[in-house]
Amino acid sequence: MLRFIARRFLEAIPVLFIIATATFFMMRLAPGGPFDSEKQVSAEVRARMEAHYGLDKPLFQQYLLQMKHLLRGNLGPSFKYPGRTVNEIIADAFPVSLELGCEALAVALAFGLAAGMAAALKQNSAWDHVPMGLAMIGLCVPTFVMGPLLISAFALHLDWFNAAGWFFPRDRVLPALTLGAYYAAYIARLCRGGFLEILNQDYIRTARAKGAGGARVLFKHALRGGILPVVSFLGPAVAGLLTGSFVVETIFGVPGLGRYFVTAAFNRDYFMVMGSVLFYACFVVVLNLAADVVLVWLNPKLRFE
Amino acid sequence: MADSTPMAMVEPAETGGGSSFWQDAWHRLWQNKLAVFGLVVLGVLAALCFAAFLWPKITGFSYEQQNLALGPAPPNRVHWLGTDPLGRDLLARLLYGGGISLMVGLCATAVSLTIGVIYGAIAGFAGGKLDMVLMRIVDILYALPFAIFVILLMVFFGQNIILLFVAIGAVEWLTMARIVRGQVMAVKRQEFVEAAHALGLKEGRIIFRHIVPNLLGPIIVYATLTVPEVILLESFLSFLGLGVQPPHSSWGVLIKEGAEVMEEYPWLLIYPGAVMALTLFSLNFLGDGLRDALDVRGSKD
Amino acid sequence: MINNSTVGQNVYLTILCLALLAGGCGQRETLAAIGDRTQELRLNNEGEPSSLDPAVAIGTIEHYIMLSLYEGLVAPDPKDLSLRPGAAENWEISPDGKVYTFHLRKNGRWSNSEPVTARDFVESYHRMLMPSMASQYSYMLYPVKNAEAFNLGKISDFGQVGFKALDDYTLQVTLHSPAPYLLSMMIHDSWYPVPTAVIKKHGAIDDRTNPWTRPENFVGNGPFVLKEWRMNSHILVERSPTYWDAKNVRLNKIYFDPTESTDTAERMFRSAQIHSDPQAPPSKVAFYRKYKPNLIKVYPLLATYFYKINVTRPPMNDKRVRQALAMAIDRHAITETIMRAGEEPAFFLTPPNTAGYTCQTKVKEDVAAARQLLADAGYPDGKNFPPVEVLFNTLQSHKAIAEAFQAMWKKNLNINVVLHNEEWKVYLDSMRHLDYFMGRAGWNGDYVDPSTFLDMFLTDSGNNETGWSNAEYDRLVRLASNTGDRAVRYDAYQKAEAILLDEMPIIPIYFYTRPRLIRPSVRGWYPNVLDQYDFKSIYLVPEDN
Amino acid sequence: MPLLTVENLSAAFHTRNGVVRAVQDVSFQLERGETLGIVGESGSGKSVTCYAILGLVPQPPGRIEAGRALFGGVDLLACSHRQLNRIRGRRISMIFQDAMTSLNPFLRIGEQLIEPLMIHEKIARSAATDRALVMLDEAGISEAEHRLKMYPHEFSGGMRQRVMIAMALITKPDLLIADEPTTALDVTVQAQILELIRKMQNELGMAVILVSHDLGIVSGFCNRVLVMYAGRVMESARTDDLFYHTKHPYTRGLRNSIPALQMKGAELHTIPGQPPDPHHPLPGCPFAPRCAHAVEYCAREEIVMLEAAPQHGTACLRVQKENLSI
Repeated sequence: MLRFIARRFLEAIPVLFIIATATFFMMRLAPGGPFDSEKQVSAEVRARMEAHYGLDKPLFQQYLLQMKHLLRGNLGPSFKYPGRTVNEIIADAFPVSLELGCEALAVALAFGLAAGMAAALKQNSAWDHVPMGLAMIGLCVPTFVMGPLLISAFALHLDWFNAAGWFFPRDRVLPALTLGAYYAAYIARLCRGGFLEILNQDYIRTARAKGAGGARVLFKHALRGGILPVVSFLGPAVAGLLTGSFVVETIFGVPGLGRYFVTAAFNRDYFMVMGSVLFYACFVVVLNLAADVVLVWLNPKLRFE
Repeated sequence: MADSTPMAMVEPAETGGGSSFWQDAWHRLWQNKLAVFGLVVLGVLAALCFAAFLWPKITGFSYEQQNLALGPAPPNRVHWLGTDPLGRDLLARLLYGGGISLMVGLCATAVSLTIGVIYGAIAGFAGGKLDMVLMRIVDILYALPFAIFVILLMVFFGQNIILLFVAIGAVEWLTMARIVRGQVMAVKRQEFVEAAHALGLKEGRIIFRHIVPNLLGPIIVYATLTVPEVILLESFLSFLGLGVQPPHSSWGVLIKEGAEVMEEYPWLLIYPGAVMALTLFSLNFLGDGLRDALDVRGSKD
Repeated sequence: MINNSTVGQNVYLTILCLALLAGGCGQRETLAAIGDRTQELRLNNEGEPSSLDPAVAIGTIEHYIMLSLYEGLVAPDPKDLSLRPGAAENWEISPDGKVYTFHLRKNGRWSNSEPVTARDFVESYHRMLMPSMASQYSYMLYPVKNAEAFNLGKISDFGQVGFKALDDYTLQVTLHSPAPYLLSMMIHDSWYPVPTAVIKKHGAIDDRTNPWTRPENFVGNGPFVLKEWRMNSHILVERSPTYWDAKNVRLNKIYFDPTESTDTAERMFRSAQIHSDPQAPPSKVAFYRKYKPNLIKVYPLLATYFYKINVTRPPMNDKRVRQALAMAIDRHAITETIMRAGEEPAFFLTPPNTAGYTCQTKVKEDVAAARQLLADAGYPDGKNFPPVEVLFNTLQSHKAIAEAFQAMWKKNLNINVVLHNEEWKVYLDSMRHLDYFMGRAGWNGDYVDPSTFLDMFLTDSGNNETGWSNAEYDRLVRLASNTGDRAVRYDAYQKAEAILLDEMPIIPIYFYTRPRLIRPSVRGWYPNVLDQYDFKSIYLVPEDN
Repeated sequence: MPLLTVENLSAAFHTRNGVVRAVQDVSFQLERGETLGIVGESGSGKSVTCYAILGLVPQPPGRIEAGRALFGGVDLLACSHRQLNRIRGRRISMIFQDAMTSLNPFLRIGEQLIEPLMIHEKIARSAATDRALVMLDEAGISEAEHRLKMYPHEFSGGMRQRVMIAMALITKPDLLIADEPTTALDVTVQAQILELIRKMQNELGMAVILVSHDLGIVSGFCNRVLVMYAGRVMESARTDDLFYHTKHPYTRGLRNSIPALQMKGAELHTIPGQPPDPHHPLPGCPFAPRCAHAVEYCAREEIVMLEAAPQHGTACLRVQKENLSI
């Protein structure tokens, strides 16, 4: 298994390299530059700012230069926030997103798995229809509606929480619920499907014949097979969760990393885009690897290959 | 495999083709009341949207006819679902926008589904180097900045409805491919696949006649999950300038705009949201029904 | 970097709070109410500042914070924007209007207790104008003799530039020609002094990324001093004990909240987490004005919303087409049914009564005349009118206005225009490269003078973006900016703006207003067209009940 | 008192396409140590009968419509889940036809093997493992210690069935229900597995219900045989009586289909026709359409089990009415 993981990390090198290269050229091809604003700066000032950041060099030279910096782990300065490096901004914002992501993930897994398993066990009963109906609603209520609705109810009317901000532990609740709700719904659906598949298997009958109770059947015999689709989904989903969500961070004023994935691109903050994309890519690589490891661990028929 | 289970289990390969299989499936689908309900609702919605497309004045108002003096009016006898801040009839806009949303939702989902299933099935089945390369490509596509990708699409190809599908298809199939691959890897070790190998069947046949039908459950679940995602994604693309252009509309855009004024003019969010929820529920019922009808391994309910 | 135990702890606490969800938490004292007691102002500032260095910062977000951190030579009176002494106690202007002599306060102090001297000002302006600094607003100093030449690298001896420290407390500024609006320009960020000695301690003086504005390094001469700066979370400034007028500063702290989303900010305001939010969401303005009039103040800004027309592209190259388009729209319908925040329809470019200047020429709204003009241009009843596009950056209100115009032009002129939205930077790029027919634009005056609007359409102005060029217009505007005689200036501006409104490279639409949400506990705050705060005069009084 | 008494068991499946009466009015008794065979073709209801006893009929769609199954004074069909779980796997064990799908592919053999012990006897994991080793050894699996760590897919078909048997018997049950234990195996392995079951039966003194479609296997193994067709019991008798004093035409058909009993070179005997469509039951004797002896009232009158000789029941109307000799 260690060899498998080591090999996957080796494979990640070309992956990250291709991502960095593609991102570099995509950014430079996109119209508009980091120093465009509604009030035009003079050509001289623009030229000098570009020189300051080395944007006046030939494109390929810039590319080589940036690759050199990236190899050293130096993501470069931010154009939008002069005086801050991309490394610094990520180091600042990521812990916040990580925390919110973990909380949202906990919400999503707790609600999603419970609802999905209950629905599968008691198929076509109220235990199935009610959570699944809620899940369907959760799926068609987008985050930008869910967030304001929760704030309206729990912050503005009931006054249990602040309407936005990220200062006190209680400020975590609504963003975590909002962010987790969609994933909870998704997981519930996948989980139900997965468990239905497994609960019809012969070996579940064997377990029952052995006198195993409901909980034992569910957790010991069905769980591993039933959550396979959830695990496949969780790889990229967790990468998205932990690196933050633009919408949730905007609605709740969370100083996380997610906003940069969108604003950096809109600001044409080249180095920030590169930094955030690579950071996210590392997450995707690691979490997809983790998902694959878990898949193999869950399913002994798969060998690390 | 119990001999006495009333509907005997049959290997998928044996019934995978042939008209009787499809007739049976259709028959089973037709027996499922919820699935029929879903089908009917979707059909009616699609017909209404299509009619609104052909005759924009079907509701008495066109989607672009403004009444600035009226402004945002709550539902009333003239405007059944009320009007937006420009005094445009919401029902007309919903129906007219439904065309594009349904098309995007269903077609883009179908496209990403097809790509995702084929791609994931090949990767999962082939394993080894090919699988490695294919899945690393997925990793790469996951990480690239989507907004920039869309902007570049428009810069190079102009504004074009086809691009909408390209842009959506480019992202939506990735997760599908991963899920399918995971399932294929699990299923391909099962004995019936090994038996198919032993029979000397071609690999392509094994994948698509033996393995894929076994993945119907997760695939259909995922497909129904993708539709609302795609419909909402379209509003993001509209933000970037791809997607529908004003004064045209789409459900995604209506919901996004409705969300901004949900406290002042709640009907502008509620009705588009309700229509989308209705679509989603119908799709879901239909999806479940389809899965059961096509599921060759027997009863699920 | 990542404190795992904190993350774990917070996850745990959150679960606890989730459990509390069922039980409820009861009434709490709001942050605004706490602030009222402790003189801590909480203000939404609409975004994360890019920098707090006056030579680097470019926008209003940065400006509002810097207002509290620095003090320029002169300061605007918040009631009417008239100028009063700032770091300079008084000043003299030579009879020819070219030499300004500022006498600095003897008790001016930086927050590190060093005195604020005339040399500090000279070095700050030197830094501002260094080509290597690449400061975007260096042009605000261009009225000063040789400032432009130095900034563009044509001369390298700063001694030739018109800034001179006559002694520690006397600063002399020499202009190349009289500029009666110089003092009003001086309230701009680019005229703030910076602690050059401190800056050098933290890196190169002309390094844009110099970390001297971090809270731990920061030194300023304003009434407040930077204490905390957490990106996208908050900026906290505290009363500066070294400020010369510290005893008259009543606020203890100001929290600047970087909430960009107007909806989020409004919710924070509604739940009394903040004292003021500068921009109520458009859809809520009418509701506040009707039901909560004591929580909203709507006042005009020095800003105009208009469409630019690319005059190089047919059919927009025909003046009659441009006039027809400008005459066939109903501006009142836009302000009254779409914007609804008390905006005034604009029939000319410069907002009325800008430093006493109001344009006398007006765009007429006349559908019959518009149809005639269009017919004269070869498109009777809109026949054969080619499809033209309206370009706007993606925003709900831009879209609504464009949709309304689209319908009006269809109805009044029987022409079809296509609407096209683009992401912000793409839109800027299209505008800059004249890759558009008609494009939405907005302009905020930097200072209170017609020049800040009318300079825009000089042939060589970077902000022209219409391809329009008129020699007589250029001559009139140049004439106006080089004379000290107000009557001559305003007469020239009247003539220039009349040309602009006849040639119609732009369609004025409305003058912006500021729908500010503000709690009644905030006292000593006054609305003004530049929306300047005077943090020295603001104080808080707990609300009754 | 008999070990197990099943009375008037009826079970049905409510499906989309209608109600299927899978088992109707089945009754039998089983003494301690006795071996009962249940024989019938696919769909005859023999497996459902066994599942019903252990509460393994999936509900819904299945439903136990009537009947009792008394085991040690407990009605297995009516008792609580908790009670049922105390009996299943401890006093009644079951092995299934397809050992591959019946073993959990996600769990190690050892884990599954000791599970009945962990559930029913409060013993330490190590003690349970020791018992599992002994059991595997007895089930004829060598290198047991090594095997415990393996997964089902690493075993051959026969080995898996041995594991199933070891797993079923590890708690020394009073009754083993073997549902077609050898159908998926090749002939030599079949014999070994049956031998193993017999050996274990002798050691533990348990009763066995052997379900099979192969009358030959059943007759070589069982004391008594129950013949089922279309969800009903057709004939029930001691093995010898069943063979030598057959009292139902269907049993006779089955007997004649046993290849080993037929002359070499003779054409293989089969019963003409197809079993009835379970969705559309016909009135009268379900076997009537295929029966060479059927007369008019066979397709009309309801059948019931009656004793035609001591301890020998038949459902054939003609045997009952006319004492027809088959």
